[in-house]
Amino acid sequence: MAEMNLIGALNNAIRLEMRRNPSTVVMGEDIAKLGGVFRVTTGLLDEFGPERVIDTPLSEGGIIGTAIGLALYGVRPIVEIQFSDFIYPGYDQIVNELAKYRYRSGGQYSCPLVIRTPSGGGIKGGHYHSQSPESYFIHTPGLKVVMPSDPYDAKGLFLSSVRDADPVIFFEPKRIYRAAKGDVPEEDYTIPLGEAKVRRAGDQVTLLTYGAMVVESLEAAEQANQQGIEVEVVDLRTLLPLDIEAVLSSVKKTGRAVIVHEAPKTCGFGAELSALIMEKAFPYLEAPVTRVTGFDTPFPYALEHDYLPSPARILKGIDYVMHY
Amino acid sequence: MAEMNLIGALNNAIRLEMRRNPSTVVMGEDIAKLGGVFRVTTGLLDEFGPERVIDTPLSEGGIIGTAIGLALYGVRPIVEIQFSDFIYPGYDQIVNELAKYRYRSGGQYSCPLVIRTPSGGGIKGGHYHSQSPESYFIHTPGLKVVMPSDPYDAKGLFLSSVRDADPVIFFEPKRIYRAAKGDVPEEDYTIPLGEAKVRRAGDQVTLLTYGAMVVESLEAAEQANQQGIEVEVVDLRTLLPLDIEAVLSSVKKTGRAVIVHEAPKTCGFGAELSALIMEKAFPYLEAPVTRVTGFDTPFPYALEHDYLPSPARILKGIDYVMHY
Amino acid sequence: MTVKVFQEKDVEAAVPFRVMEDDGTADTRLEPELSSEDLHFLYETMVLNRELDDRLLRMQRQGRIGFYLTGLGEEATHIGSTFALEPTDWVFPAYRELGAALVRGFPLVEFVCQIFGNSGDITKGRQMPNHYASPSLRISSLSSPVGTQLPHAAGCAWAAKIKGEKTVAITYFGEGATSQGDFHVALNFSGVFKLPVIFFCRNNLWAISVPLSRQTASRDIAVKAQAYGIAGVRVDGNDVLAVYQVTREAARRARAGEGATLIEAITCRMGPHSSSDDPRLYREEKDLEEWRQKDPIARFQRYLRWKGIWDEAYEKNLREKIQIRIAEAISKGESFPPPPLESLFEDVYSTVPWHLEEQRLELLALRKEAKH
Amino acid sequence: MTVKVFQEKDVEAAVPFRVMEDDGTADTRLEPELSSEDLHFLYETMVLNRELDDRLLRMQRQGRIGFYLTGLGEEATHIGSTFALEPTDWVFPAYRELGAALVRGFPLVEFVCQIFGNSGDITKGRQMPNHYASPSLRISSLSSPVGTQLPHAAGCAWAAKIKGEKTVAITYFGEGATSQGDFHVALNFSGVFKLPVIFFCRNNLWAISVPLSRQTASRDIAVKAQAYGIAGVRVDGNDVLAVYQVTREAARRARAGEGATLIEAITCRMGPHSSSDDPRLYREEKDLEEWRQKDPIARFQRYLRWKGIWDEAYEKNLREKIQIRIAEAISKGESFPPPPLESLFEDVYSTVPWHLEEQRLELLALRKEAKH
Ligand SMILES: Cc1ncc(C[n+]2csc(CCOP(=O)(O)OP(=O)(O)O)c2C)c(N)n1
Ligand SMILES: Cc1ncc(C[n+]2csc(CCOP(=O)(O)OP(=O)(O)O)c2C)c(N)n1
Ligand SMILES: [Mg+2]
Ligand SMILES: [Mg+2]
Repeated sequence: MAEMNLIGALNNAIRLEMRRNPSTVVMGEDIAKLGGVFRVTTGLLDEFGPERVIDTPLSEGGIIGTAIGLALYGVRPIVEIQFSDFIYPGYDQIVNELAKYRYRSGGQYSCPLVIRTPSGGGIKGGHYHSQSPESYFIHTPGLKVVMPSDPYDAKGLFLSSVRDADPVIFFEPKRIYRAAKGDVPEEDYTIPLGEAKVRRAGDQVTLLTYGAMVVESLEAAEQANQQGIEVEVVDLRTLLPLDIEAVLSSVKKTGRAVIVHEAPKTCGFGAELSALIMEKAFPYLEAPVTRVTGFDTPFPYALEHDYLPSPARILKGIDYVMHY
Repeated sequence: MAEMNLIGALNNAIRLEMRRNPSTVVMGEDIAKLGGVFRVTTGLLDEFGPERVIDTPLSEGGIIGTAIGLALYGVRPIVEIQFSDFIYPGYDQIVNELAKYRYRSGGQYSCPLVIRTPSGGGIKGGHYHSQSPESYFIHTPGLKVVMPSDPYDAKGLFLSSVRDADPVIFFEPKRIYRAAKGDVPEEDYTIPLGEAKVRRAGDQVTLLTYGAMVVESLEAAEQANQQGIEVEVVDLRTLLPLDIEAVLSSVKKTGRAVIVHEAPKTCGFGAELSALIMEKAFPYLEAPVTRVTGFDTPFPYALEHDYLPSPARILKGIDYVMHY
Repeated sequence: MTVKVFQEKDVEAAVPFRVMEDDGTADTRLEPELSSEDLHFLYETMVLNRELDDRLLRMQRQGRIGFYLTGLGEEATHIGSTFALEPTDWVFPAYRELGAALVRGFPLVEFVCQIFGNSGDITKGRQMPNHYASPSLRISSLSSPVGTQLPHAAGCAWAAKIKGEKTVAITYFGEGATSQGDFHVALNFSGVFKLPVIFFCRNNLWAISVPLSRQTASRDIAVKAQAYGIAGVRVDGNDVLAVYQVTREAARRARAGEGATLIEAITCRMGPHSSSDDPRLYREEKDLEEWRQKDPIARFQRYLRWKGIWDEAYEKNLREKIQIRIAEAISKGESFPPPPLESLFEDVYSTVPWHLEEQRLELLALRKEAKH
Repeated sequence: MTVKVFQEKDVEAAVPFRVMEDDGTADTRLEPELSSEDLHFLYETMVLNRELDDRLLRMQRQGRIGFYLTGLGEEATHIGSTFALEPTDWVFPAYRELGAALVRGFPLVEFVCQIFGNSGDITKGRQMPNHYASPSLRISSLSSPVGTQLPHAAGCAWAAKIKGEKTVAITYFGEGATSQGDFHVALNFSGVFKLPVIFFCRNNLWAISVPLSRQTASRDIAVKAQAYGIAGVRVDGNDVLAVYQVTREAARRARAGEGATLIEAITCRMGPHSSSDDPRLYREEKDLEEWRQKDPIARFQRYLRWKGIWDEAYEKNLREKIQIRIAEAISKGESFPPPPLESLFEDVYSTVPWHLEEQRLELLALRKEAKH
């Protein structure tokens, strides 16, 4: 066991997998010599050499497009997209190619690979270093979507993702890259995709969240607790496939749910969660499921902390469902 | 008044606008000499010449990217993307540039333009001539999203879209391009964006739908009527901004809602509608809001009619909310 | 002021490489070393491709199949080039290169089943006609979006390089595809990483209704190789032997670690873009007249005759055999039932997640009810 | 077999155009016709750019601003080129060309307010530092994604052409941007439609940590023009007069209907990529030594001295004036309060739709409560 932050845990996980599986390569912009702009791939070039740790041209379409070809022929690419805001030049390759390759070939081909990409706000990054585009990918059949919120999970989920038979979009909440710290075993372990984790138990309100918003939600739960409200915080961890049982069992217990995410509200993942709860737990609901999310604006620079869900805004949501 | 199909109504609308506003240009692949693969732009080259009716290179990124530049400097592009499945090479230009240009410049710039694109299934087009990507765009602040379901609306909504101050993604339900027929005035008229239309009145169940699914929903409503169930069919027409009043007033009246769309269920627009109804009409609900949608698979070829919502599947949904 | 401005004229216009004259004679110094069997195989594959296209397009016209795309007039491009490769080399086609699959021995019945999208289709009826896949033949899964296969081919070649194999990847596309960003990024990665990949552009002059002049203002397609530091070559796309030769050379370079090649094969799309297209709306019959004289099959036939390995009897026999093969494949292929309903939910992921399982059960229940 | 394969060697390597020698002397036949005022303006703008960058980067190091990007060592590229254009010509910058805005007279206070993202920022604090916009100066709204402005510039130039104006558009970008699909499609459209646009590539050898050799295997950047049938030219990017000359020529060609030009200005990014970057992790100080000798400001200063229009007194006076201007701009710019909360919801659309109005009210209510 060692204390690691998210960056360290991910670095450790990638390193372990590259040692274990000689078919893995790491590719992306500035990931080799620099070790990534967030240093997640630090030291890999030295250990694994330039054939396996590859600085690419500045082209997300090229990175993702060639990664598909690499995966088709048995290389396992670990792709870094420097910021998830820059994933869109590769969007066609993701939604029309990567996501559909297995299906369209009748299961004869597959493109297992991981696209790691920092997402979310909170670092004063403005429009283009803060977006939370997970909903675009969750709406795209054929992809799995993961977002850890602490170092232990990050490592275990990454190792599952990189060994999964399907393509995984692995979002890393950059806001807590360094802030999230915890004990992480040095050795290999995996956390299965599709399993949520109850971060805090409670029986009056369920908070459904993921990524950096887990931290804000726990803070809000703590404050609610001071007011005598027992909040359960469910960290979804894998967004697709969703751990529907964990969601439902919590909501059926509490009868009240607040969903928290950074992405814009309209057609965000919160909408899906709300609809699912409606469909599967309607008779249990004491109050309408409520969303506390980023606003339906582009991500702002100066006012980012007003844009992002804060404990205060989450508390408002809790308050609303409690006093409905 | 003349009887027109959707194609004719759109052709007529584009023509009127090009006559009215000399700053408009039509651009896209195969739209000039061929008049578009669905013939929506037939005859425009002859009337307006090659400077205003422009066959472009085969590049959606180039089309949308240059259209932004054209719009910035006062030309009003009417862009055709041949199939909405092919819009993704221009996705970065849409979500990172077009949608954010006004906001990021503090309202100093704007890029008013329309991207017309046929969408949806039902023509045996397989993965790449059948997708319904509206949810991706609804989730992107800065864009308006429209989808008509009949010729009269198509013309009126198109003329509003092309005169709107904001960029509009205008989806055309290709499945009913020729099948949808109706009387359309030859002269200029507009239908405001953001107004839904009740296609059939009823007080027991609300069907919320748009595009080609309006036809299937009306058919299902008709069948329900035979069983003595009065279904109200609301054609949303503009998906963003949504006509929330129309949605709520119908649902508050009926207490039961079924949402019908072709796009995959997870994170589709139905999720947003369901969540909104939960949030704003919870006490009125007699049953959970139910979604009848495309499945969470890539769009198939052979089994497309099993994939698409059919009157039978919609009826099941109606039945479910009636007997909840 | 003397500013050095590059312009098209700086690169000498390249005359497309050719081996055969129009009359079927050839410059013996340029001829490839191919046996009579090889030459016959090439010829027979071209004829098979033509006959199959012809037959299936007619079936589409009769309403028996939903859609079809032919390679009419372009058979020499993909057949000559695939034949120049090893069977272990990868092929990433667009949608017009049926002949490449035929060179590899793609079973006709399987092809027909794919066209019908029925349960005999190894890809489970998931895609439109002409969008097959064959891992056993190292043919990728075809996709409709123009140009997307180019980065895949580059990546696949990269994988071969990483594995230390001598495998090469070839990808086919039309000149329209050169306008896409994917063309650029694929060639660029191939240059930077010196990948063993061959970019084979069938410059057939049309992208549906849009002529070459609307795709690029460059002097030709091959010159674009300069932008990536890779080799570029022009070839007469209606000369199957010339195509064979330039592809062999590109493959040799690739295997020798000399990197990628962009091949521009000049030809003409003689048929409609697809069964949905009506070329009369945008081009004149007379535009094709000249090209009809250059038909790649007729030209190759004259060559074979000149070589003394073609006569009427051979031709008659060949055509008959092919007709029978096609008829058998169609009748067999047509006989398969549609794919089973539950197959809709397979292969989205390696295993079926709960939400798809739920949707599967819902649909099966509905089907069951409908039966009652 | 003689297959004509194009390779890099086919195009003669182009020596970058230059006007000034390192010692400040110049070939008088190549010198532009510029008045002393013009030359002083160029010099003063370069110095202002350098000083402002220097000052703001230091402020970032002190934690007074969140982020900053400099153009250190590249001032000649964007200042020389923008100066060669008319004020009505459009400029589509990347993020490193502050000097271009200074040539246009962008008010320092407005720039500082943008850096602070406060209520004095005409773009309402919406974007990160260095991402300004100025319709009145015909400067586009800057964007972070690399390369996205290239198609906009092409489209804007297209609009000018459609309107029958003689307006030209210029766009700036680094050599890293040439790897993007957007580079390709923008140059391609410009070639096909002969658009009056100038693609100005600052080849500063680095894209954050990635060297030029990882962006392209082509002989140089300018040769890429061949792929699009447009003109390509190489210029010494540290020679402001040479940059001016090639840009003037490109603008002349554009206005004369001769189409687009790709300019490759060879220079070096002397500073960190941005305030978030630490170049010691990927390049050696000694790599820069040679470039330090070529500093564009020092070189231009030697030229001015050679022309007899520079002396120490002028320099001292200039530096003082600039320091005062900068200090004033910063103190004024810093004094603005943050943008008002409700501005968060403006300008998403031309008017505020119901759902944003609802979100606005929600946030304002929360803020109000928090105050109590
Ligand atoms: C990304 C994308 N845009 C548009 C289309 C529609 N489309 C199909 S084929 C085609 C023309 C292709 O021309 P070319 O690349 O020259 O190939 P050819 O058909 O001539 O073999 C177009 C525009 C598509 N399939 N994909
Ligand atoms: C699409 C995209 N991918 C990645 C980035 C992150 N990034 C910002 S600047 C940069 C390097 C740009 O290099 P270059 O184009 O040479 O310009 P320079 O910074 O050298 O002026 C990168 C990778 C980005 N902004 N946009
Ligand atoms: Mg073509
Ligand atoms: Mg650079």
